[in-house]
Amino acid sequence: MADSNPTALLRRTGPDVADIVRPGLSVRTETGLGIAKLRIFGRAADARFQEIAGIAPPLPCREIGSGDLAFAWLAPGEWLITGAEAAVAAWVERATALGADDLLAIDFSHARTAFLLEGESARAALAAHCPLDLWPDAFPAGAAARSLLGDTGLFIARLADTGDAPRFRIIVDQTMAAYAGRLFARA
Amino acid sequence: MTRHYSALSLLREGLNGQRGWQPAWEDADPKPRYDAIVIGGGGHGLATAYYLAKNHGITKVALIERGWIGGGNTGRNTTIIRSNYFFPETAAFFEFALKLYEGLSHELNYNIMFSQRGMWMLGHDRHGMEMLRRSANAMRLNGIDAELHDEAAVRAEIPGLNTAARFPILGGLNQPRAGSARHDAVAWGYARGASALGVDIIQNCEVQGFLIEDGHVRGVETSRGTIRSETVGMAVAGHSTVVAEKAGVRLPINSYALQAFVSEPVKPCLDTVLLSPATGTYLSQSDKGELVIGAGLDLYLSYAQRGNLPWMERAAAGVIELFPAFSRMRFLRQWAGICDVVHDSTPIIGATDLGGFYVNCGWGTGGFKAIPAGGWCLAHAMATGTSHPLAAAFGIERFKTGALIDEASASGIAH
Amino acid sequence: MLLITCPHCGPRAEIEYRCGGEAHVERPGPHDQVSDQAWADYLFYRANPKGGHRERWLHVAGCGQWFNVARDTITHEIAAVYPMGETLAEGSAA
Amino acid sequence: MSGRRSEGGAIDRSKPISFRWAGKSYQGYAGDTLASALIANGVSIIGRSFKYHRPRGLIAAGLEEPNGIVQLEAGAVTVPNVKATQIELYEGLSATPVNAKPSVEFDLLAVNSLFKRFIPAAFYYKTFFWPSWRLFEPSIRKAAGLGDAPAERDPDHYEHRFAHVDTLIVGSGAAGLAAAEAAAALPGNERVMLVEADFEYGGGLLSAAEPVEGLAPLAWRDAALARLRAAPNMLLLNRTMASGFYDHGLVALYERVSDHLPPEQRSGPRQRLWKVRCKKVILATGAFERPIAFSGNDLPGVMLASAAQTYARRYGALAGTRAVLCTNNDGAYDAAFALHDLGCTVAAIVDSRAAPGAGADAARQRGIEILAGFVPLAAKGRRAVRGLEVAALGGGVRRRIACDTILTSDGWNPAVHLHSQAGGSLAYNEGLQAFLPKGAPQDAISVGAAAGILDSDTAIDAARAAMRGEPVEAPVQAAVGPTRRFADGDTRAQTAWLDFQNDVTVADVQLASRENFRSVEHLKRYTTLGMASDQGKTSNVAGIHVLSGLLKTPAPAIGTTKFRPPFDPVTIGAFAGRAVGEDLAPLARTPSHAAQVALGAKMENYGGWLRPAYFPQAGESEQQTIAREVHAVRRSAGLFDASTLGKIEVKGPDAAEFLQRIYVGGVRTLKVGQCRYGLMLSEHGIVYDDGVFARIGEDHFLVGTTSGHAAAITETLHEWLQCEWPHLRVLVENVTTGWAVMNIAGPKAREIFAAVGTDIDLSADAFAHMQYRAGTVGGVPARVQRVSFTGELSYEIAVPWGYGAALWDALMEAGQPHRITPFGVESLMAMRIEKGFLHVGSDTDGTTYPQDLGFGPAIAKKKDDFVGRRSTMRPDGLREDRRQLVGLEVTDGGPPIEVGAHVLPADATEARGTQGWVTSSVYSPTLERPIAMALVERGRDRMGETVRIWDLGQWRAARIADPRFFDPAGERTHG
Ligand SMILES: Cc1cc2nc3c(=O)[nH]c(=O)nc-3n(C[C@H](O)[C@H](O)[C@H](O)COP(=O)(O)OP(=O)(O)OC[C@H]3O[C@@H](n4cnc5c(N)ncnc54)[C@H](O)[C@@H]3O)c2cc1C
Ligand SMILES: NC(=O)c1ccc[n+]([C@@H]2O[C@H](COP(=O)([O-])OP(=O)(O)OC[C@H]3O[C@@H](n4cnc5c(N)ncnc54)[C@H](O)[C@@H]3O)[C@@H](O)[C@H]2O)c1
Ligand SMILES: Cc1cc2nc3c(=O)[nH]c(=O)nc-3n(C[C@H](O)[C@H](O)[C@H](O)COP(=O)(O)O)c2cc1C
Ligand SMILES: [Zn+2]
Repeated sequence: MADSNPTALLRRTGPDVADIVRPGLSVRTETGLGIAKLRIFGRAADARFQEIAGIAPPLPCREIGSGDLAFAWLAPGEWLITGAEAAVAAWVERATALGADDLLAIDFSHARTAFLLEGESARAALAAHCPLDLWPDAFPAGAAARSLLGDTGLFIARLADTGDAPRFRIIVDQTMAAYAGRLFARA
Repeated sequence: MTRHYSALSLLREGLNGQRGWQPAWEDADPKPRYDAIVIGGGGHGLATAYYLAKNHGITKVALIERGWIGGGNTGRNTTIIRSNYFFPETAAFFEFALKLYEGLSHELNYNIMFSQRGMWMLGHDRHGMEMLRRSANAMRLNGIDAELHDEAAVRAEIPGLNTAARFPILGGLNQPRAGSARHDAVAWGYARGASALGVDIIQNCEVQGFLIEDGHVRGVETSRGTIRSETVGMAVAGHSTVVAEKAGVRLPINSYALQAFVSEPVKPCLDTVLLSPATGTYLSQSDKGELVIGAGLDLYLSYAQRGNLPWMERAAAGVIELFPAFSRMRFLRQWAGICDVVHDSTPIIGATDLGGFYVNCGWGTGGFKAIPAGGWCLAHAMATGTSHPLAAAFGIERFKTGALIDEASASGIAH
Repeated sequence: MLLITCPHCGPRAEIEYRCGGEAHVERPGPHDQVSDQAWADYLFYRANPKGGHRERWLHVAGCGQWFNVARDTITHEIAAVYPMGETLAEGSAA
Repeated sequence: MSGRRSEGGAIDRSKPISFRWAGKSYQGYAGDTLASALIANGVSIIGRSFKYHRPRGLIAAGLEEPNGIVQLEAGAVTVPNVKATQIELYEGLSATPVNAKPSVEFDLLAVNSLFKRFIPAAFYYKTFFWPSWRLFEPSIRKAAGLGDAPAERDPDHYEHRFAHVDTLIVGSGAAGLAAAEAAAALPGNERVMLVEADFEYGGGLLSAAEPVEGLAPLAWRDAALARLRAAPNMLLLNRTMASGFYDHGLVALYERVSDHLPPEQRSGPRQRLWKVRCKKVILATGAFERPIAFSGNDLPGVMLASAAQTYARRYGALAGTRAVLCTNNDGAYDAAFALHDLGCTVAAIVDSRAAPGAGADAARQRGIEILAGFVPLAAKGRRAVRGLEVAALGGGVRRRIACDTILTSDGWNPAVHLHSQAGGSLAYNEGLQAFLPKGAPQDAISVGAAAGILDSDTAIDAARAAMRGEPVEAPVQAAVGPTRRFADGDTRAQTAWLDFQNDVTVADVQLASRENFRSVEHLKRYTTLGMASDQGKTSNVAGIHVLSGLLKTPAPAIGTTKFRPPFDPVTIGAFAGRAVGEDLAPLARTPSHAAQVALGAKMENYGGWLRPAYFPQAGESEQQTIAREVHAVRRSAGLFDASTLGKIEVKGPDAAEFLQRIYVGGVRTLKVGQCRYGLMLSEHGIVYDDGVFARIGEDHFLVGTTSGHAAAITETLHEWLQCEWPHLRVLVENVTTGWAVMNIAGPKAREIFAAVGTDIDLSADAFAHMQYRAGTVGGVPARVQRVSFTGELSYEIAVPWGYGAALWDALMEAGQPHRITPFGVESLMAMRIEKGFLHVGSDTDGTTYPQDLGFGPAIAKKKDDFVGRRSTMRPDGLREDRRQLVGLEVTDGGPPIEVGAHVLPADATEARGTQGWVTSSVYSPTLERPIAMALVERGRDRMGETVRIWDLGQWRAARIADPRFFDPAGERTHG
């Protein structure tokens, strides 16, 4: 992972998972991707989201882009924010600086590992371990969900296709990155 | 007609074309009144009927079974018999059951094939080994055989076992006298014994209601009419709350489906019963050659005796973790039974708030091994109106006082 | 393996969920005024019906939300799914 | 001689394949099964029966085959109990028979057959228990079982695949293909899947001769397949069996991906388990033919008519040269014709019907004699069929016909297995004498032979109609004639087989009925009828018919036994899929993992994490290592990776109120920047978890949990919030794996910490024990708690996970001058025992209340309710003789007492009863003596009392003591 903090004396390391590139499937770790979560409680959460993010929240099970960032619905009052690490960190800082007691913004960039999966076999590679229906019409570009990847949880979003082939971003807990890597290596 | 079973009688019947055998038990039609009624023709109900007649001389007994005897959990369990219990109350009770099992083939003149090939509880980490030691000591202090072995001994005793696995095996607790028995034979043997002593075994008869007067039971309503008695015992496992509710008695029981599997039969490849706490898998090999494998409970209420796929996957993974070579063997059949689960996994045996109504339930996933003692103690309660000393701690009050006998906790599971 | 429709995420496989047992069980209190029996009822005594049952489920691997389900314990048919904090209207199935 | 004669069929004669059977070499062709190749090579005895070891040949051509059970290959890739009819021939294949020693030709245990009459069904219940079962069991076990379990690690891997379809069609016979085509054309059917267990699509079409919709059967099939392959919404899979129909439309498919290839050509997964969620399922699973029971019907050479037909037409192989067909229906005539076409003599057709149907005329035209109103009585021969004795159904006339092959057909049983698994019920059809599917459970519709429609064109029409939503009508025609029933006591019943694999005869059913095993489920269990690896596909209904005759009860009133998954056996490996080896419950690693391994750590599995137990140096024992590590911490400094500790953020205006309801102790009064020890109970009052929590803002807490417990506690907190206290305004997030935590402990901890560089004031006054500070460490954001599980001056420094490894390195480097020593979990345990600190899970179990640990007074002080409080107040919680956590001093001069040893009173003379047990124990390096903790009855009242300790036969002595063995005042911690 890239070092996002220039003043850091400590060197940053990330999970060591080899990329997989073969016909029909590529699985690469997305270094430098910032990942954060916004939580707001109460019935007015969506309205508050709009105030804070400046955009209407994504519909359930969808992800929308705004500027450099993507906002994905995770649960009522819960969103995942992804984008360049610095941008995500800045966004979290701004949200936190509001000092509001009804929200919690947490940077999960260190806690999670993201993979980009592309290729005609991407769906099959996922279907080996993930119970979601990832068929194109059930899970179109812009869809996002949390589910399982074998024994661990995953977040998955379908990004814009590359050519004819689908492209997915999946995010797992960083302690399970090696496991996820092993699963895909076999797919 | 041949009634007694022996090699000699088989020989004689062989010459006679096997034509002289008596029915193993007689089917009876319900009579209007009995001295005692036992609801449920599983192992516990049948044993209760047998001991009512045998131990207490009460022979005017109706054993009422909704379907066919032995068709409940008694006919669908993984048949593990052990008394490696932790608390003195449970240890004494299950040891009594095991001792009765040791003599049961002779007692009933019916080969129940109690195969005392031992039972191993595996230790997968330091803490697991400490808990096994704690159990081994408790067992021996309760007068029960127990041996604690290290990894090398386990490996030597159980060929093919993979001790250097994801869940490594550091050692194991063996109860040499534990084992397994032919489940059906236990039901049929007790039925035959009870029937010979005069008990009416009434199949295809469902209890649908109770006759109650002055806070005392007076009989039961069944799909085959009213049957009267002042003493009614119930041993219906997963259906305990359903039946007891008809008597106005509430029980702290949840009914969950427990699954089991058998593989195709193969030549002897596993000589003992094995339980691996880390994978939640237990397995043994039956005399016929199948691997008999148990899984966990689907933790949502179920009265459907259906198998479920996730448990099949987990059990398979557990088997391969222990025996990587078994990966190429094949599952032949998958089924489930409805277990009567109580919070502390200790049975409830004894009287209820309804006079004359006694229960035997709460066996959860482990009541096969208890059948002789469960029947013995329910019969005692029904015949004498008092709790048998061995079952004294198994009353329903414990859920109010908090005096639970939590065996699951004794295996180190803190919740 | 059941297929349960999360009110937020839609139909998902059983392995994504955890069942939390009977729904609408009230926690008695305050603690110093609850009888042993009332507490035992709360901890241990459940309807455990053969047939229609209302229970709560957690979408652990999905949205992390609890919700209520009306399910038949014999057929596993799901008659209704409804949010936490609501009760099922009388007369609806299960 | 029998063997391969013809042209045609579905084998490729241009591709010969050599294989080995029972040690001998043979040749077959691509497209053969092992079974068809053996038949083509004239091999008639393929196995020995389970119980009597009678020689047996193949009776079927599909997965219902009960006799042809083989051991495929040897060594690591061996598979026991495979049916020869399911093995696709590949170059170099090698298989051997099972259950026959030394060979199928000469089997020693065949002596059992001589004693047959003494060992009927279930004889073992009646004997072998005098004097003891133990004496007989070993030899019985050896005789039982079929093949040999593999003994080596499986070199293959297996895969899973989830799928979601609109329509799944199971079976690719005429009905399945027609249904699939109709389904693919249905609007809204975006995803249609057709699976076929066989490697060839076509089912019955592969062995049919009659035109199908005017085309030759294979031509019709090829055209249909071509159209299906062209459909964009269609997925076709052969070698894929629907093995189970579960709840809510879930069907399990078992795909054999590479089993059919020569081993050296295999790659990828061996097999794949599909988990398919279906909106609609079409069951076009065909039907199984019923054999006829007559004396000697298990002799090699007796075969199902349809099987002989399949061997002849699909594989061009003849089972014999002179055949007799015994039937009670028209359909089977085609089998005789199939053999006849290949040049086999058909000596006669024995038809139980007085007036056989249209087939009889066709037969006569071929010059085949028809014996109408006749039934088979007994097959003649010892190891092969030599002839057949037949009789008029009513008795009287008998005839003996010379033959080497007997084809039998007693009608057909629709394959209702999956329908039944789906929850469907069955209706008995008198015309077919069989059970048919009733209704469409889970929207699963049976079509074709599976619905009792045995004629292709009708099946096709009905399948298409079903896809239009029209009901599938069961046929009403009286399709089968009578079957001869055995009188109770007829000695021929003893050699009339029903269940071939389990050696169950008609006489066994009679015996069971005599002994009152009359429920069909009792019959199954008593005789084992239908329990073999074919699960009674050929025997169940036949058995029911026998019972029906005996009890004079109609078959529908007897009913069937329960159908269960899998439809046909499925490998354990396929079910496990990827969940093997390190991918079973994958372990998490800490940030310093690589550094720790490099330092020689002994890594062990602690609750889902791979962590160091300790860091042995060359020649050190475990105890020596622990002593060295403990000394280092107590004398200078040690480093411990504590990243596994759970960290949960709890934020919101009601955060303090919420935690006040969760923790045993008070929360509200805690000041910002302060930490407190917290104990959590389950609602049952049982000690559930503990940890330090910090107030990091007025409305913001950081809750610490034990390692491996963070997810569960987070889930519990959510449950309370969502289900019980939804009005509380609180947010909960598990951030455990976002923060690496390095614990630097020991008198030099402060100096080393400072050397790494931090903007936090570390002076004792500014940052006291049990305080929390946020700042930077090494230039990165940090959260630091001054807490101690070792009893020394100690900081837990949390930095974003990615910096964890570097922080470890930095602390190690900064600690060089002080000889900083990394320590492991076991050394930490030693130190906390010296301090008498509780370790939940070791010193507690599922029976431990907080008062047992000395929290009684704290609880008494707290006014508010908290989770589990009420449970601790029940009479059992108030018992005076509860087991309480105390220290133990070893007084016998021996080594440490083992954890798990039990505590008995000082005056105990025999090893009976217990007063508690040892929960933690160690040789204290600091105190240089063994110490322990224990849960002991009334322990706190018995300080100083001597007790006896019992451990696996050994007696030890100890004294009950205050568990705070070392630095009881905690001066070092505060330093
Ligand atoms: C898969 C599985 C594996 C198991 N493994 C083991 C094991 O290895 N070791 C072990 O010790 N235990 C095991 N058990 C538990 C054990 O099988 C049961 O605890 C035990 O068989 C219970 O016996 P029972 O006589 O109480 O109940 P059952 O055998 O279930 O008998 C109860 C009977 O009551 C009848 N009944 C119900 N309602 C009525 C009514 N209204 N009227 C009349 N009759 C009624 C039922 O039809 C049934 O026949 C296992 C259970 C399962 C399901
Ligand atoms: N002689 C008769 O009277 C008679 C008897 C039975 C069938 N038939 C035939 O019945 C036909 C009707 O065709 P049909 O399609 O109903 O039956 P079919 O027997 O032609 O096809 C059934 C197919 O389903 C497959 N199958 C079965 N269970 C499966 C499972 N669980 N998973 C995957 N595949 C599975 C089988 O391998 C087979 O290929 C006609 O072609 C006719 O020839 C005739
Ligand atoms: C110990 C044991 C061994 C079994 N062995 C076999 C077996 O060899 N073959 C078989 O078909 N079923 C076997 N079964 C399963 C039964 O066929 C049956 O599925 C089970 O008793 C549940 O009954 P049900 O399926 O009729 O509901 C076995 C069951 C048990 C309990
Ligand atoms: Zn959801």
